[in-house]
Amino acid sequence: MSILVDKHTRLLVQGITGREGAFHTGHMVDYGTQVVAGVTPGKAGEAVHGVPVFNTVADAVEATGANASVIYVPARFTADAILEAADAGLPLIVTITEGVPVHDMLVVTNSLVQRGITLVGPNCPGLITPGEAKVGIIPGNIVRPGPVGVVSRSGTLTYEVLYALTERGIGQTTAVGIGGDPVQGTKFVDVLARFQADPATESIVIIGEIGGTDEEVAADYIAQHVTKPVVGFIAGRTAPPGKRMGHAGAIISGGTGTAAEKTAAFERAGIHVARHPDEIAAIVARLIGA
Amino acid sequence: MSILVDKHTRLLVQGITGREGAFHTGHMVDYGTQVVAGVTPGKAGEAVHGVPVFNTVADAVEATGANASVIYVPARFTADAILEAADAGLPLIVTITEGVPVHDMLVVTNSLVQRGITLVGPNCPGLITPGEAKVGIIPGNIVRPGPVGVVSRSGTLTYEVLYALTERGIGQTTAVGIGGDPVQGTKFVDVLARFQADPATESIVIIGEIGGTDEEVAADYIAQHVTKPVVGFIAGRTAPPGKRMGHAGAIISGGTGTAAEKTAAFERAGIHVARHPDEIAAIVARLIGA
Amino acid sequence: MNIHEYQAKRLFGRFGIPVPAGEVATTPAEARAVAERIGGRVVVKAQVLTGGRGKAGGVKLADGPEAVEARAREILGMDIKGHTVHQVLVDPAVAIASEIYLAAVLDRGQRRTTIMTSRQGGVDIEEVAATDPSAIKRVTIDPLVGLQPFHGRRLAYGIGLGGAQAGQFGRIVAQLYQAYQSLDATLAEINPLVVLADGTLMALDGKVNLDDSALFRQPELEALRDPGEETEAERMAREAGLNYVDLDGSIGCLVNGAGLAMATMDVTQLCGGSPANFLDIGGGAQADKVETAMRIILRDPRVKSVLVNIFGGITRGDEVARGILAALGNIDTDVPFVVRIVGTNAAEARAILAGADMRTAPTLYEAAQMAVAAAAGR
Amino acid sequence: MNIHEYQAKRLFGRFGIPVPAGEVATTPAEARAVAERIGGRVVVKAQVLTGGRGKAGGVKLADGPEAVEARAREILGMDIKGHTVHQVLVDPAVAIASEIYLAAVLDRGQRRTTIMTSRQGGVDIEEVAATDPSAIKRVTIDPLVGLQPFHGRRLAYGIGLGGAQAGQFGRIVAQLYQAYQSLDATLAEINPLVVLADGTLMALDGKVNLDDSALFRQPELEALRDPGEETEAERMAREAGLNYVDLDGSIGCLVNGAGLAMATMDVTQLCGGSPANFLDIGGGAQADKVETAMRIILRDPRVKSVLVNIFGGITRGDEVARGILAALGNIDTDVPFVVRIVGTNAAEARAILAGADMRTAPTLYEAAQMAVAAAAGR
Repeated sequence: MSILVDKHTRLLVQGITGREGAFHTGHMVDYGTQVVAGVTPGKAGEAVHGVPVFNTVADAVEATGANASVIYVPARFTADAILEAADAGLPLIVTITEGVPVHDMLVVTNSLVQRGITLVGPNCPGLITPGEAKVGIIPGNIVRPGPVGVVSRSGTLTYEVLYALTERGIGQTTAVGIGGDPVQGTKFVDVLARFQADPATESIVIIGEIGGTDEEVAADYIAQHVTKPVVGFIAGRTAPPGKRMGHAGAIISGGTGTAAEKTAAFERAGIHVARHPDEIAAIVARLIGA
Repeated sequence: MSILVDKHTRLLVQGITGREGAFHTGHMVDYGTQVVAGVTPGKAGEAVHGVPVFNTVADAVEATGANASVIYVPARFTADAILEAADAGLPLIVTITEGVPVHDMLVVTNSLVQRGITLVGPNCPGLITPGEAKVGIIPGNIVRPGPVGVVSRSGTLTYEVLYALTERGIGQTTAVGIGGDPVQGTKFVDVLARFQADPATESIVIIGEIGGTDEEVAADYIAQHVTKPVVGFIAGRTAPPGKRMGHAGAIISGGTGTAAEKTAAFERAGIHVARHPDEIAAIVARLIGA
Repeated sequence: MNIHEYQAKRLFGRFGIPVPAGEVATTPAEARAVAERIGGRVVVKAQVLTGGRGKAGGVKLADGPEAVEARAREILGMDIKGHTVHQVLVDPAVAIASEIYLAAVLDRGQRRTTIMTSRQGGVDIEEVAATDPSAIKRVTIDPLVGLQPFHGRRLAYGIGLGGAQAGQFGRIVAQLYQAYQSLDATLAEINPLVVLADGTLMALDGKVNLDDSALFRQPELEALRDPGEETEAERMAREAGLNYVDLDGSIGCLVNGAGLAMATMDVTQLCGGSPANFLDIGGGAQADKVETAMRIILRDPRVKSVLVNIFGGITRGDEVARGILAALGNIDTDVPFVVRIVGTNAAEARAILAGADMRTAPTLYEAAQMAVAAAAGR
Repeated sequence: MNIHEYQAKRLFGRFGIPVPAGEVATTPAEARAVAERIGGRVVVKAQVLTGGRGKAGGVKLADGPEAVEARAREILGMDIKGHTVHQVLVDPAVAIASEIYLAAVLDRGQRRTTIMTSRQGGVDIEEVAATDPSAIKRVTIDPLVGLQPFHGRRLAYGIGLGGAQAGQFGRIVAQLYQAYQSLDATLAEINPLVVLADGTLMALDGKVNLDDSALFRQPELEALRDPGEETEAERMAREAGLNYVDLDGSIGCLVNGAGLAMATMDVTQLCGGSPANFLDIGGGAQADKVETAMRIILRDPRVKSVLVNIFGGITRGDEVARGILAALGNIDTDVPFVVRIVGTNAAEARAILAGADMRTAPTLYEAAQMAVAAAAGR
């Protein structure tokens, strides 16, 4: 079992002929993901790693029955790409692109939420269901099937945790990078609800960072709705206020969004908080007796 | 029983200190409607027919627990008034005002539909549940409680039918004027679904007119979902194409929206179609054995 | 409100859509002057608010000032489907490779805007819809999100455009939607949008329907109203705040409420007559409005009888009856009136009118029969 | 990106918000000239991108050109919380009846914009929120529908305004939201919005945070960036496309990925050290980027050791290791490096780096301990 994507996912790649899109399409295909179509306006008829290219998402969906999209187009075209995917009826849209304007995302996320469409990202590594489907850029060689659900605002920090889990022989149901932007399509609670409902997920790893209050909201949610053991980590304890730490959303502003607040909220919710990333896999191993 | 409004409705009047608002507030109060609050910006503290006036809908709702609003403000302020009522959490908003720009209503209706808020109108006479509540301008003295649900795009033509039914001793559950504009908050099918679900409604009268295709959509809906006898009438058989017949929505354009098409759709759906308005009450009387 | 082709194209041009550099003329001499300024071959186009002017001979090519003046003389004053041509548009003639249809139109049922396009431009879209519906490509615009670039791409690729042409088409789609929104239009149509010899696109004809309810915030557009396209009766009614439409029958109709007014016309026809007009006097008794309404009806010499149909609601029937009598007191006419008042205080109303020697009837159907009979006797 | 008060007010003014007719000066003489042009009593305000300048003596009233020049001389060059004052704003002084707080701010959690106001202007809103939360009135704007007039009314009546003042306040709310939207801001704040003696409102101070991700479509705003507010290292990093933030510790950090970079800083502190910087080199090996990153770190004399923490994902660890070695070949330094590479081909990477006489560690925790120890020894 898994959440959001699996071996039945019929994936479409928007921006497939671009450098990033083509590169990661190769990796997704190699991983065994069913990549059924790509879209680049004006390039219909071409193929990338054997995947046929269409001019529009609507054409691609009509021809291939795609049911999810992953987006690698440049930031200034991303809102349009997401809305095109939504308009074509795709229920899952994963947006890797970093640097999408916040006001674009305000419109896009509100519209998609109202239509019941799941958007993951932007500015995220995507998601992977080990052994079934890789949608985005999470390395396929650092995961394996197993009982742990992983959700994170980070990229490489998540890879580290996945790698450490896998090294210990602990696999994952699905790993979801929700992205480091201030306005995200999918929040921690959306993923936590799915992991809680997924019978194959036995425990959950949640990796937060400074900025915003989504970790606090997630902690409340976990306290009330999640019965599975949860291991957490918050990055940015040493980050100064008012400075953007790489991710557009990783900023302490007006005295809120600090790692201390978030860690305290995690602890109050009964989450097993790791002091440093190396501890995460060890705590998981202890909890699930692996 | 009834639909949408009844004796528990706690009504708020937007534009209560205006000429129309004050006049009809008097009639609504006299009818026995629970008119709990009025709103006119800058006139908080005043009273109209004993109804306290507030500056904002939010203030009025907080102070009085109003759960429906009727709007009499001028057309250029109507979209703002509807959105204010929606923002204050009112689940039913009835807009009497005529002449609201179509592009305003495109935004307003789409937003309200997504939020699950019922908007009746604009450019409508409102609705009345005989003996319980009158919300709008339908005369209270031409209705009586009984088993017939009435829905119409017209005003006085509906009054005629209500009057004729009442004269024959046939009462009504609720009468709803959905209004004559091209973009409406509530469509025929929305009201038909409620009448079908209302156990007290034994038969339904539907009064359409030229323009648009809502009568055809209603006919399809009736054929598929409505088991109660329906009597219908379409106004505008003699209307020329391309001319607006009073109502902004009553126009035959591009060869569609004709009375002939609509009447045919009604007949195909098994609706008892009256040749002229005087026949409507007679057919209802025959159908329900009154 | 509809506006003329030349007005529509001028507005489109303001939003960046390429349009011909033509000008409007009201006399053959003016048309000649425009043609001299433009130079080369031109097209002279009748400006009337109706379709089918091409078939009616209202659009003609002309080469040289003499020819332009002659063609303009032929077209000006022409009657096209009841509309007299008062203006011609003189546009430079262009070499057309192919014609596209493109329009933004209000979709009432979906509460959205639909943008439609087809490679079969230059003909009515209804005709294409009837004969080759698959040739029409559509996108639906969510008013809460607005037009996006992908809408333009879907339409462009959908009708087989590509490359730079698809790009220009997408920009024109965006500009047309922008115009449609900004102008409070319910229809903004380019037909044809032509492909020129060099592959670029140009709007050769334009049609815009404006939302009457939004004219209060579009004062510049209100000024585009063509008074020549309105009958004198329609103008009087508009200025008095009455809803009135001229028809060509013999039974004048005076009614309160638009739906009831249509129903009154319909019953008139059902009884063998034909309505002379649609007229909704609106709510309330308002003797002055009733009087204006009567004057408008009676100035039509074809009117042989008048059918007054009033529903007394919150306004009492007797008040309405007194309003009618007061109005009639100021008008000198021998056209017979049939008055039917129902609703609140209808009996009192009938008594008042009976005393004034007016025919009254208890039902609309009976009233219509009486009005038709009265007209037939004249 | 943050901009200065004078820039924010200039932008606000463009959207119709009333602002003082002041000007910015970089020298005492310029300040005097501005004051002479304005006439009367003025206020001289330090322009620095930090709060609390009033308490630090960075805002002074002055009457007459002599006094203005003197005050400007005092303020220019002043250090306020680590920011040097390079510019002063000279504004006409106004008689203030009361002060209001007003701001449009991104609400990340709700994915909406909140507009907040309070009668307790002139102080930090966080302070009001802590001491008297009921004094703050809020409305939430649906980005799909936008600000409506009722939002302004709710806020105006909510803080007790009425009449013409409520009307002006509502217009300013609309103008502020318009500015916030048009400028791609995540915060647009007026504090204080003052009530003048005649009852009208004026924005006396302004603060705007701009969305860095939207600067590509706001070229005019990009030009407002104050180079004086950036350290040399931060400028170099920005130009090289690196995410870098100056800190004041002694352990340089070079990491791929923002979350991992923060975690690396945190572990450094956990091990008793203190990070000298945040630095995310992004994805891929890119030897040139690694080299620039190293140069930026090493130009800080406080740096006593460097902790390199790389996760090899799709990019192989051995490639990253070679990139690091290549970069180090071009840099002359004796600062000790501790390198920890994990993930794909990490073993090969460690072998490569071991051959180059670099300390390596298998875990982040151990690497941080080694880096802290290495720094302590210098």
